[in-house]
Parts: sequence; C-alpha cells; structure tokens
Amino acid sequence: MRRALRSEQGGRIDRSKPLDFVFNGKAMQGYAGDTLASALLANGVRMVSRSFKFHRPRGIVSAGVEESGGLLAVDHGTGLQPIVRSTQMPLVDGLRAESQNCFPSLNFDLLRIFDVTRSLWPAGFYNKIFKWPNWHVYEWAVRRAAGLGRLPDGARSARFCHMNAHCDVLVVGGGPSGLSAALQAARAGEDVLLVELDVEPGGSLLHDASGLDGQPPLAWLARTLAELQATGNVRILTLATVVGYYDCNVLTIHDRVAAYRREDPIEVFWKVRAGRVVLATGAIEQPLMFGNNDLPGIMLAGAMQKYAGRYAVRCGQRVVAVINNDLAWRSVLALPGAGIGLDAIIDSRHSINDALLDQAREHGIDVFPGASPVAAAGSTAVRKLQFRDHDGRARTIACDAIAMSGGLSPTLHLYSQAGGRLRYDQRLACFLPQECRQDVVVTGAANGEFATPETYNIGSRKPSAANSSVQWVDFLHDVTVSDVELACRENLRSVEHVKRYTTTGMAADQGKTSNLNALTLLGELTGRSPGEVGTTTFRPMFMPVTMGAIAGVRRGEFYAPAKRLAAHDWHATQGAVFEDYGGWQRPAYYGSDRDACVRRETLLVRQAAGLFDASPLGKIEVQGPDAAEFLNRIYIHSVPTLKQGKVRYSLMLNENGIIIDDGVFVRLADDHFLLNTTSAGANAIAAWLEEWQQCEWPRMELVINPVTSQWAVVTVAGPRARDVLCSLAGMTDLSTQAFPHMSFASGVFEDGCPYRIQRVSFSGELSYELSVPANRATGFFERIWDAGQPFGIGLFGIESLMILRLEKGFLHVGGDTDTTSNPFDAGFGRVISNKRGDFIGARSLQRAEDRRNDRRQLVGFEVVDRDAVVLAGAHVVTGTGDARRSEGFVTSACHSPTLARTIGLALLERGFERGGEEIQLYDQGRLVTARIVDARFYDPQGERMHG
Amino acid sequence: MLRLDCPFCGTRDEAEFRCGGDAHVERPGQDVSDATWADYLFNHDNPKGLHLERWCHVFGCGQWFNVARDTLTHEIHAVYYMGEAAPERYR
Amino acid sequence: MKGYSAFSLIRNALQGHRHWQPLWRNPEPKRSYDVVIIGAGGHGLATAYYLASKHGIRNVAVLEKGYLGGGNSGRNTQVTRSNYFWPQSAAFFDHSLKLYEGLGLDLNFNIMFSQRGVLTVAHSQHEIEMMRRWTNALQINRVDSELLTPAEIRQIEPLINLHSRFPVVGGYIQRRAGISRHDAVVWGFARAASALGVDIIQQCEVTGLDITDGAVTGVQTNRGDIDAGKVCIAVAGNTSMLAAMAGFRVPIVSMALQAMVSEPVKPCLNTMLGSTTIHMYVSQSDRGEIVLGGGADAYPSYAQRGGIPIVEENVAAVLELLPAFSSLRLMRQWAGINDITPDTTPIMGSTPVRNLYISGGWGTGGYKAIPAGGDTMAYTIANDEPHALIRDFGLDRFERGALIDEGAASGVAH
Amino acid sequence: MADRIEMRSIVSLKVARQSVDRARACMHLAEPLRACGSDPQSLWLGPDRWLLVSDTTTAAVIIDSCQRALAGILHNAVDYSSGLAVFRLAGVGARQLLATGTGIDLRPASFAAGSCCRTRLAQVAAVIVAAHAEVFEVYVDRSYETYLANWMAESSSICFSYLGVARG
Ligand SMILES: Cc1cc2nc3c(=O)[nH]c(=O)nc-3n(C[C@H](O)[C@H](O)[C@H](O)COP(=O)(O)OP(=O)(O)OC[C@H]3O[C@@H](n4cnc5c(N)ncnc54)[C@H](O)[C@@H]3O)c2cc1C
Ligand SMILES: NC(=O)c1ccc[n+]([C@@H]2O[C@H](COP(=O)([O-])OP(=O)(O)OC[C@H]3O[C@@H](n4cnc5c(N)ncnc54)[C@H](O)[C@@H]3O)[C@@H](O)[C@H]2O)c1
Ligand SMILES: Cc1cc2nc3c(=O)[nH]c(=O)nc-3n(C[C@H](O)[C@H](O)[C@H](O)COP(=O)(O)O)c2cc1C
Ligand SMILES: [Zn+2]
Repeated sequence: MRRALRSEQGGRIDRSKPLDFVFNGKAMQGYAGDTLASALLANGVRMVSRSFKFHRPRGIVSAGVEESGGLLAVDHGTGLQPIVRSTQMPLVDGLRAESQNCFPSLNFDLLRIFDVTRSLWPAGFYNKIFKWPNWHVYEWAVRRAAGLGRLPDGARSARFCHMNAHCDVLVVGGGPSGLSAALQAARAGEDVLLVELDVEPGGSLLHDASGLDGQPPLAWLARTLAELQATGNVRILTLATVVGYYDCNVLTIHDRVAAYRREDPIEVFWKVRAGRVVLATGAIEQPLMFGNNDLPGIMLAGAMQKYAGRYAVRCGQRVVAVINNDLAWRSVLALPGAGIGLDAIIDSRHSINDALLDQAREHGIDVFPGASPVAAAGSTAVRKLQFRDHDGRARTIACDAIAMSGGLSPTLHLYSQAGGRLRYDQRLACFLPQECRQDVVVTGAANGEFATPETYNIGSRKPSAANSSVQWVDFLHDVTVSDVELACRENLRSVEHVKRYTTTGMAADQGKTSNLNALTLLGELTGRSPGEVGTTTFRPMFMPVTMGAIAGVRRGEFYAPAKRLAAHDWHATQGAVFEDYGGWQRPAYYGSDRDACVRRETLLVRQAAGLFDASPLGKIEVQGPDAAEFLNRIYIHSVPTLKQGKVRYSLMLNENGIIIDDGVFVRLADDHFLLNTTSAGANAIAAWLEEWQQCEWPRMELVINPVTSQWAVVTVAGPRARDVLCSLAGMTDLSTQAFPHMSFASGVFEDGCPYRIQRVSFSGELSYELSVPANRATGFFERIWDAGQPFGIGLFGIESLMILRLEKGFLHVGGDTDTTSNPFDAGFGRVISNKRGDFIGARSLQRAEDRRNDRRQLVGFEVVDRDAVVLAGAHVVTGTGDARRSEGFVTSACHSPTLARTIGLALLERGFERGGEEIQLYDQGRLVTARIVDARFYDPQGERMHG
Repeated sequence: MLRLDCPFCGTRDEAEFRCGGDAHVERPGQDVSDATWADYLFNHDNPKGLHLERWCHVFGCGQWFNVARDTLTHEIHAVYYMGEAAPERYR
Repeated sequence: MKGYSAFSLIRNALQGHRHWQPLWRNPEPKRSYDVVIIGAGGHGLATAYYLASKHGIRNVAVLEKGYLGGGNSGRNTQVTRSNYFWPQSAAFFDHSLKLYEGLGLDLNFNIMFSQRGVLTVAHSQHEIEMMRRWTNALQINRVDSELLTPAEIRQIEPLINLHSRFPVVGGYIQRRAGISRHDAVVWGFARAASALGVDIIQQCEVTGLDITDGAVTGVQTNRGDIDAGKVCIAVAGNTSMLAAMAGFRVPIVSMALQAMVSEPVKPCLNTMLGSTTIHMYVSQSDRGEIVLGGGADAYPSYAQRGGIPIVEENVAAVLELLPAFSSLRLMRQWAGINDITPDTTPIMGSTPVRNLYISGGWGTGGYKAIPAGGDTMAYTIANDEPHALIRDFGLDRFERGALIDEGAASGVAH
Repeated sequence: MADRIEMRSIVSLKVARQSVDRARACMHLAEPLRACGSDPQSLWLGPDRWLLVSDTTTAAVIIDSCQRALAGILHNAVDYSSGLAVFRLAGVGARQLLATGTGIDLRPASFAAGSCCRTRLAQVAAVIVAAHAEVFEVYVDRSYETYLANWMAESSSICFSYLGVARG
C-alpha cells in the first residue's frame, strides 16, 4: 500500500485490522471499514475499468450509490459477480476484483478502436445502417461487443429469503435528517424502522466535520443513536437499501447486511407496510460537462472529501477543483486539512462569497472566479486541465486529480416512485418534492435543505462552448453532449425521446449523475427551462437488486407448493412414479417401464380389480332448503328430481355456455348434497359456488362447505371389485339390487372408521369410490390391499385411468374440451333441450352460433391400420399442399390394450353427422387414415359397469 | 402493491384477494336479445378513474365485497358490503 | 426523406453529424383531414403510413396525447412471432411477420429484427399434447414450428434447468420468430409516414368526438377541434375511454402488464424463451439486458406502473428455468396499459358509429401485429370494408358469440 | 422449532349468513379475528365460518353439541380433523419465521395472544393462531403438510442465520 495516499490518522477505518485483497491479479491491502473503492484509491489505482460503448478508461468517480466508473467484477466468496459498485462494496478479506469490459486487458484494450472511430457511432447509428441484407448478419458482433461483465458461471452460494414488516414510520436514510426524524417519531411513541444503505448510520456526519447543532457531528451521532436505542421502539437496518416505493405505502428493501460474510452469505428482501414514510435520502452531487470529463482522476468534490474524511485516503496531490456552487467550496476547502494539495479552484460564478475567498487565500489556493473548464487531458488518468479564465483566456494547469461539482440533486427517486410530483427550483438548480398522494414527507438534503445557515448559491451547469474534445453526459453509456444535440437536430426533443435515442440514463446507474445534466442541456438546446423539459420517469429499483433476493426461497420445491396424497409414502413403497397433475403429486403408474406398466394396469382393471387413489377429487357439501334449486342453476342436468341416496353425473358451464367442469353429485338428504368436482377444479369450483351464492343469489338459504381434504378416496374398479369390498367388515350391502350403479351409502367399519361409498365408474367396469377420513388413508389402503389379494388386486395410476376412460369414450374436461366447447359439442344436446328454467350459461346456448351444426363436435375414431400410432394433438385435415386445412384435432388417443387397436377422440367439424367416414390425421408431417366410429369403443351397452 | 380493507378482516395485501371485476352488474333474464346478453357477458365501462368493483378475500374470510377504487391512482375510496348500494358520492 | 446508409453515415460523420434531417415534422394541426387517427403508437402510425403509401390518402393526421411511441409500443418486450393457433390469427400474424422481415429496408430504418427463434417449453405430458395440437395447427397453416426434445432444448439454451420444479419434458421452437427493436419500429413508421405528408401531432389529446346522425365528423382536442372524414381509434389501453366518447361500450378491461430488465451482461441467452406453466418469458436484448415479463397486475388499472407481487412471480419463474440468473440484478420495472379482450383476439374494423373505426384489443400481444395491423386497417378505412385478413376480428363477434379464443390455444399471449 | 400437533379434533362449521346472529346467541363462537374457549376452542375464519378444535373431545361429540345448540338454525358442521395439518411454533424466532412468509401485521400489539386469522403463508392458505406469548399454531390443508414443514425448516435456517448477523 502506498502509505502516502493514506493518512496516518483519522477516518473510520480500523488500522488494526488489515485486509488482503486482489485486483486484476495484484495483491493489495486495505483496512476494515474500507470500501473496495477506498481501498483501491489508497493503493494508488486510478484506472479501474473500461466503458461500455467506447472502452474508454474509467476511474472511481463517487463514494456512493451514484458510482459510474468503479463497476467491477467481484468475488467476495460467492463466485465472480459482475457489475459490483466498488463504492458500495465493503472490503472483506480475500476479496478478488477484476476490471470489466476490457479485451484483452485493462491497459491494452483492442476495442478502444470504437473510441478512435467514435464519430461513426453517434446516438442511434444502428437505426441507420446494418439493414442489408438483414440485421442478423451484424447482430452477433454487436451483441458480443455489448454487455457489461459476464454472467457468473458457477452456482452462487448465497441464500435468500424474504421478510415482511409493518411499522408506524419508515425512515429512509440514516443521515442527520433521518436520525432526527426517527428520534422525533420514537419520542412520540411511534414504532419506527430506520433503513440505511451504508454500513452504519450517520450519512454525511461520518465524513463532514462541520458541526451540527453546535456539536461535533460524531458526538451528536453517538448521543442520538443512544437515545434512539433507549426508546425501545426503533429498529435500524444497515447495509439495507430501500429500492421500491409502491402503492399503499409498501416499500421494498434489499438487505445485504449478511451478504458479504464468507460463511453462509444471505440476502434478504423486505416488504414493509408503513403507516407513514420519511424520506431522508440526502442528495447526489452532479458532475460538470467539459471535455474528457470522464478521465480517471476526475471525481465528485464531495466524494473526494468523503474519501479523505471517512477513509483517510488522499485522492490526489495536485488537485484542481472545478465547481459552481458554495457547498462544493466547503468540500474542497476540507481537502488541505486532510493533507491533499489543492492548487486551484475554478468556479464559473463571477461573484463568490468573501468568507470562502478568504479561506482559500489562507490555504494559498489560486481562485479563478468566472472561469470555465474546457477540457481535461491525460491518457489513463488526468494530467492537466485546460480552462478559460474570466477574460476568456485559455489557460492550462497541471493536476493529478480534479474535484468537480455541478451542485446537488436531491435523491427523490423513491418519492417519484410513490407518485410524488417534482418541481424545478431555479435557485437550487434542481428538482424538489412538490406533492404526493401517499403519506410521505421529505426532509433534509432530499428536500433541498442543503446547507444551513449559508445560502446555497449555484452557477451554470452548461457544457463548455466550442470544444474539440468530447464532453460526456452519461459516463456509463458513453453518451456525449453532441449525442443530445444530434437527437434535438433529428427532432427527438421530448426528454423521453432523448433518453431512448441516446440511451442516457438507461444504464445500470439509471442516470443518477446524468439525468439532470441531460435535461438541462436539452432545455438549453430547445429553449425550455429544465422544469418545462421535466424528468424521465423514476421507477424501481432505486439500486439494482439481485434476482435471487427477489425470488427469496421460492426455488425448487418452494417455487410452487406441491400437494401430496395422505398415502403418498405408501404409494411410494408400492413403486409409484409420481408426476405433477394440477399441483398434485400423483402416481402416474407403478413400476419402471411407463408403457408396459400402463398396459398391465389397464388390463388388470378389465380382468380383475384395480385400486386407485382418487383423493384429490373435489368434495363440497351443499346444505339448506334452497340447495336443490341452487344446484339446479349450476348443473346442466336437473337436480330436484334426484332421489336421496342417488348419484347423478353432470356438467357445469360458465355464463358463456362453455364447459368448465364435470362430476357427480349425491343427494345425501332432501336438503343436503355432496358434490364431486374434477381434481384440478376442486378449489375453483368451491369458489365458483360461493361467488354465485354471495353475489347473485344471497337470499337463497344454503351453506357451502368444501371437505376435499377430509376424505381420502379409493377407487376399486374391475369385475372383482365387489368381491374385494364385500370382504371388509362393516361394508354395506353392495349387491346390484341393493346398490345399483349410481348409488350412494355411508356407514362405519367395524373398527369405528366412518366411510362413504358411491358406485360410479370412470373406467367402464364395476367400480366403487370409497372415502374414509384422510388420517386413516394409509391403513385403509393396506386393508383393501390385503383384502384384495385373493382377487388379484393391483394398483393403477392416472395414465391407465385415462386409457380406461378413453376406451369407454368418457369425457375428460380440459383435454377433450377446450375453452370453446359447449355442451352441444360434447354430445349433451339432449340434456340441454330437456332442461327447464335458467341455469348458468343457458342463455348463451340459445345463440345461433352455439347451435350451428358445423361446430367442432366430439367423436370417436379408430385407425384403419389397427396399430398405426396416433397421438393426441394430431389434426384432422382435408386437402393437400396449400389447400390443406384443419377440420379439428385429436383430443385423446392411445393404442388400446383391451381392444388391441389405436383409438381416440377428436373434436371435429360436423363430427356427429360423419359416422363411418374416413378421415386423415396429420401429425408433424405424417398422415394416418382413421374412421369415425361410436366413441363407446368398449362395452357400448355398459353391461360391465351396471353388472 | 395494493392493500385492501376487507370489511371483515381488516387491511391485507393484494395477494390475499381476487378482483372480480365490475360491481353492481345486473344479470338479465333468459328472454333478452343477443345484444343485451352480450353486453352483460362481455362489455365493460372500464373507466379511467373511479371504478366500482367487487373483490373476494380468498386467502382470508372468503367473502365478497365491493370497493370504490380509482384505476388511475389506485386510491381506495370506499369499501362496502356485497348487496349494498355504493355510497352516494361514488355512484 | 434523405436515405440512411453506411455511406450517408460516414459522410455525415465527416461533417460532424450536423446535417441529419429531422425524423419527422412538427406541424400545427390543420382544420380538417380526410382521416384522423387517434394514437401515435405503432398501430396508429403504421395505419397512417399504409394509408399514404398504399392508398394514396395523405391528408391524414395522427394525434398523440403524449410523445409518439410513449404507449405500449414503447414499453413492450418486443416478441415478434406468428405461432397462433386459429387459422384466422395465424394468417394475420404471419402476414405481419413477413412484413417485419422486410420492414427495415421498406422504411429505410433498421428495426433490428432478430429472428433468433421463440422457444416454448412444456412441463407435462398434457402440455406436450397441447403443444402437438398447436404445432400441427401451425404447420397446416404454413407457419414454421418444430417440436423439440429436452436434449435439443438444452443444446439451444445451455443455461436451462431441465429439472425445475416442473421438469422440462419437451418444447417447440418457431425459428422465424424473435425480437425486434420497439422504438425503431415506431420511429421508422413515423419517419416514413411524415415524409409522405402525414401530420403527426404530439401533445394533442382527443377529448371528444363530433358525431352527427350516427356518423363521426371530427374530433375535439386540447389543441382545438379538427374535422375529419373518417376517424380511427388506435389507443390501446385507452380504447374504452374513446368508445365512451363515441357512446358505445367495448368488451375490454385495461390492465397493467409489467416488464423488467436486468443489468446488461455478455450474450448468454440465445432465444426468446417462454413457458406457460412456469409463467414467464425472457430474452436478452442486443445491449445485453435480460428482458423479462409475463404478468399483469390482477385488477383494472390505468396507472402505467406495476406492483411488487408480479415482479416476485416473474423473477422466481425465470430463476426456476434459468438459475444462473440468480445473481444478476434487476435494474428497472415498468408497465403498460393493455386492452384485454375476452378471447385475447384484437378488435378491428367498423364500429356502431359510421366512419369511426377501431384498431384495439391488442392486449398483451399487439406489438408483433403492428405492420399487418396498419396494412389491414388502412385497407379497411380506405375501402370502408374489412380487409380479408381481419374479417373475423370485428366488434360484432361478441354479440354473435363467435369468439376466437387464442388465450386458451396458444398460451402465453405476448 | 415447528412441531406437528397430531390427533387434534377439528370441526368445520359453516352457518347460513342469514342466521349467524342467532347462532352466536345459541353458542359460544369466537369474535372476528379471535380464538376463544378451550374445549372446544373456536377459531374465527370468517363471518360465517369457524373451526372448533379440541385435543380432548372427539369431533363427533363436538358436532353433536353443535347440532343441539344450533337446532333449527341452518348450518353445516363436519369433521375436518383429517383435512388440516397443525403445526406449533414456539420461541423467540417464531414471529420472524412467520414474517418471512406472510404479510399480516405480526407485531405483538396487533397480533397478541388470542388472535386468529386466516391468511396466506408461503403461498398457501393458513390459519394462524397466537396461542400464548410467542407460541403460534398454524393450520394448513393437509396436502401441504410436507411442503410447509420443509418450507419452515428452510426458512428458519436462513432467517435465523441472518438474524444472527442483523442483531449482532
Ligand atoms: C409490458 C408489455 C409487454 C408487451 N410485450 C409484447 C410482446 O412481447 N409482443 C407483442 O406483440 N406485444 C407486446 N405487448 C403489447 C403491445 O405493446 C401492444 O399491443 C401494442 O404496442 C399496441 O400498439 P398500439 O399502437 O395499439 O398502442 P400504443 O402504442 O399504446 O399507442 C396508443 C397511443 O394512443 C395514445 N392515446 C391514448 N389516448 C389518447 C387520446 N385520447 N388522444 C390522443 N392520443 C391518445 C397513447 O398516448 C399512445 O401513445 C406488450 C405490452 C406491454 C405493456
Ligand atoms: N456535519 C454537519 O453539520 C452536517 C453535515 C452534513 C449535512 N448536514 C445537514 O444535514 C442535512 C443532510 O443530511 P441528510 O440526512 O439529509 O443527508 P445525508 O446525505 O447525510 O444522509 C442521507 C442518507 O440516506 C441514505 N440513503 C439514501 N437513499 C437511501 C435508500 N434508498 N435506502 C437507504 N438509505 C438511503 C444515504 O446512504 C445517506 O446515509 C443537510 O440539511 C445539511 O445541512 C449537516
Ligand atoms: C425492450 C426494452 C428494453 C429496455 N431496456 C432498458 C434499459 O436497458 N435500461 C433502462 O433504463 N430501461 C430500459 N427499458 C425501460 C425503459 O426505460 C422504460 O421504463 C420503458 O420504456 C417504459 O417507459 P417509462 O418507464 O418511461 O414509463 C427497456 C424497455 C424495453 C421495452
Ligand atoms: Zn376477509
């Protein structure tokens, strides 16, 4: 470490804790309390990186969030991360930093060619060229040249989580203003959350030695923090940045306090609901526009003061100040005291406060009032400055650093995000808060209270006239004064057009040090005041936030909650292969070879008995004197005619007449029904019923109570199903006479376990659905399993169930129907014409469009060549070549294990009248011939199901 | 992020609710014209500014209620029960 | 209009770029126009351009309440594809894609159409079946599409995580699809239209319509009244407001659709990658930012800004498929107001008011439609008869119940 | 830190909206956003919905007493003991753990012992009851039991590790 650059004393660094780090392969040292930027500066590093577009040298410009030069790739234990702001990166031991955007190296960058040929690449150049033959020819090269840094290739080891909070007052910013506001609220008994993005609260107090309330700043800070602590109702977050301000006083915070430890780094994303908000976010110093104002060594004046005061770092030995306001005087006049040689102050204002002039004189500093900078010079760091004195004489002064200041701009990003309106203040030459509909106040520097009691006086921020060097507006996107001029010339004069055309303010810093200059310049060029020009829209994020933090723990199994069956583990021991069906992890089949398993399971149900876990089926109780009438308006079938203990199948429609769900319902008692919905529809249909009752028919007397999860359901299907179940002690009489198809009963097993049983069939076999409380599911499955062994029982999963039902031509809502299918299309026309009275969707079915007979109708087909493969998703086509047209599509298909041929269902134009017709099925260029047949492929009379 | 005042549970985050669109829509009878029916099914006033809409507290009490909300500023002016008429000044 | 070329760029560079012409003029509004188009987004400007270039109707004004291109055309995620399910949609959007392919040369303005492919992944057997249904429809409608295996997907997008919470079991790609530069499309049309004599009038808000005997005769604006032979509404999320001025209601809800960008990095994503189950779509701009989007705030809004829940959803979804992005930082989030129709198909053609036309209901996917929308609307206005490609997109389809439900058929609707 | 409570009897009670006032007069039912009583304890879920829970009485007995108390009042009381999984969270970190997954106001003043609310926790619907100071009970649909248990393990591990620093 070059000792000369680090003062022996002062600053808030801990000299007893040296930290090692590496920059571009070179070992360096800093101290605890340093940022990466301060440590680099202390090690004499000037050029740290290269710029985005022209690969110009970049040095550290600021000491805060506004950094535009010192963006590095940094590994602090979690792999190399791109675009890390070195000014915000606390130095940690073993940190590794690398320059970005240089090829092949920082000192020798071939892509500097773009800088040399700069005049060929003005704003919007790409709109004018690269059109022929097409953009693709050039795009790859452009893409490779663009981009800041590289995506980290290794998986990152940081962990993320969210935190939710409520508070009476959220104070953003821990400077003197924020601390005062927090104290005031805490004294009044309010619950306060104070958030500071720096490693400790204090803000400007931490480096600015001028007193506060007549006290030394650090003494005031210590006393205030102690008092805050004592109130007991203040929480302080540090290394936490408020990044978003949304409706209803909801703010988001990116909390990095645990992000930089080597062991278990963690980032937390907070969502705070605040009663009211105090924004004490301070202000950001703005640069000035002059030639080569982007050279390393040119820094913001306040930053230079901060490096000296807080980190004991001298940013230069021969410094020239280029400033236009009184506050900057205060900053630069603090430099000599820190051992920094300040040679000259160039201030564009003609008259300057005498007290300031006196101080300058005391330090032996040359002052040039009414002078303006023309251009800096140097290759990889600034070496001299050309300027024009008040007489217009060109002069040159040697220097190794320039402290520049174009005045302050209050940090009002969050205020604007909140919907706050800004007004331009002529005297302060910046935007100030005006009014906001949310409960928020702005205080301190953020409110334009820059300096008390001095009056703040600021001069012009114009670029220097007649200049052969380039003057930079946006350091990150390499936008120049002439780019803005070009935009105006081409009539892109709205501030939004200028932003998009030149890309000023669109870089990673979102224009924190370029927006004000750009819009002031635009105003100059178009004869408008900055207030008339206005700002572009401020939007979250105030500072970029790692996407991992935004997602929190929502990764992998926590990305979307999976539902599990009560007997999940039991299925697993039986070899179940689980897949996701509508959020449920369900056995797709049991075994290893998908096709073989599905085939075996299907035949098992047809030949003996199969056991299926149907627990996710939706179950809703509806009870009350108006229950029957209510359900009559929900289902397309008549409900009041259903007898107690009987089951009926029906469809539900939406008001547009589209099928949304199907299932059976049971009449448990005269005024009491139990509905089954599809598994996927369980929640939605319960909500659907509630909505109709609460909003449309509130006077109907009934209660709706969903009970889906209470009951585990097992389907036992197959010719031996009855034999299996009858062997269970306490089972109701299942004989066909006592318990025909579509019956329901409930009872209690011998062990006291209650059950419900209904005889319904989705497989076309003799089939029962038996429900028991889900807590007993596993034991119950085992019992049936044992009871079924003599009858050859086996398990079957969803995949074979889908084949079983397809062999019967049963409808699968959502598969065989889509959001255009009405009940006519699905073959329920008779039901509709028999139904009396209003029901949901009824009126829509009267439209001519819904009754057209050339609609797509659901029909069965079999392939002519029995074994040809057809997959769901094939289309029915007519014509060839350009005249080829789709008449519909296959909604389900399989090679039936039972029938030993390929069958399927299709939604086909005029399908109902085309029985027997041969059709062509198209799939990815392949054609297969099929014939339209009765969709009840297997057991068309339903003898097995009713038997 | 919106925070809505459920009349039963108090203020909660938007993620607990579902917006059900226009409030006070009258369901016509079966004997209306296709045009009237289509107007009921599909059309909206969709105003910029004050909007009367219905919301359901799905992750809470499960109740539907009405909200007078500004679609431009997202300010919530009033919350009132299902079946209740809108407060005079928001009609 | 002075032509743009590498040659003109070099010549101008030598002259310090002092001689470039304005992209468009800033005329004062005239008293009267043959056609007034409300809204200087992509659709309004393209309609004006084709009216002037194809139909010789040049006495046209495009009125814009803000700055041109400041609506959705200037804030969308640039997805340009034609993989629509229904034949009417496929024909229309593929016409648009073909126009896009030649648009840079046509307008003499590089719109940077990057046909890098739109890749959609599937996470279940059911989704694969739907995808098969979808791709076959495309092939029959002569739109390119290829089903892909997970291994093929990984080859195209090496960063993809095939074993996400919903494993990737397949997918498909439309290779001719991709992204193009949204601002360039708007500015290119504006420049070309202005050169043909179209008046583009910014900061001019339409506040009322003059209607006599059921026909529109002019518009009222904050810059005075303007007579018009015909008027076309092309205001995206504000369609309902304009319809209300004309005295009718439309089946539209305005919703804030969000998008966001990360800090820029070197190329790492090759296609426009999307998923319907894991609700997201993502691409990388030529500058290097990762542009992501997918969700609309779930309530009507005209606020042109988004909340936080959608950001969380979207980002989590992207990381589920692309975990390597977890340490990339999100830089900005914004929103645009979309005009959502019940069937996610646009509303184009005549209205209950004579001489008043509508080009709206573009919802979350009208950017890709800009050239075809302009082309067909210009025809429709010029001939007072719907262009063949948009015959089924009329407002009357709702009364008939003849919806064209694309939302269901082709998933993510951008 | 999160234990699963097994064998709790739970009855889901839904009362017709028209009859809620009468029902409350006939039976001790918790006030909005409160839990009250002990055997059974009644948890308010909404203006027409309660859970009646007990570790000693069976669901059948609770349903029976409902039936008797609410004779002539339209209601539906069903055994829901299998429908929900119940977790108990105790200790200083319990509030913070919950705060990583739900947006409700968990400050002690707002969510003191005896509070009960149905809300969204880690994306799923949950009923959170403040049983005693720093002891919470969480009810979720049983199908989410494994998910939520894993989520709590993961979130508490991250959140406590973080708090170690944040408090530090
Ligand atoms: C976040 C987001 C992402 C999207 N992503 C895609 C995508 O990837 N692919 C895709 O194809 N589409 C996408 N879209 C949709 C697409 O952007 C729009 O459909 C399309 O831009 C609509 O163009 P337009 O010209 O109709 O409307 P706009 O571009 O919105 O133009 C309408 C103009 O009308 C003006 N206006 C409104 N009212 C008045 C008035 N009273 N007087 C005068 N002027 C008025 C507005 O100021 C506006 O400039 C996206 C949209 C959003 C918001
Ligand atoms: N020593 C002194 O006497 C002295 C010094 C400086 C300032 N002052 C007075 O104090 C005022 C300036 O102090 P101030 O408190 O307004 O500003 P400040 O700059 O001191 O503090 C602002 C703080 O807000 C933080 N911040 C900004 N945005 C944030 C975000 N989004 N999230 C979290 N933290 C964020 C910053 O890191 C900073 O610490 C002026 O009025 C000045 O007159 C006095
Ligand atoms: C494809 C695309 C890429 C964008 N890239 C950036 C970007 O790199 N930097 C940036 O600040 N904004 C970017 N934006 C967002 C714009 O700054 C702006 O937010 C958006 O156009 C909406 O406008 P508004 O925020 O002014 O309302 C991008 C927008 C789009 C549509
Ligand atoms: Zn509620």
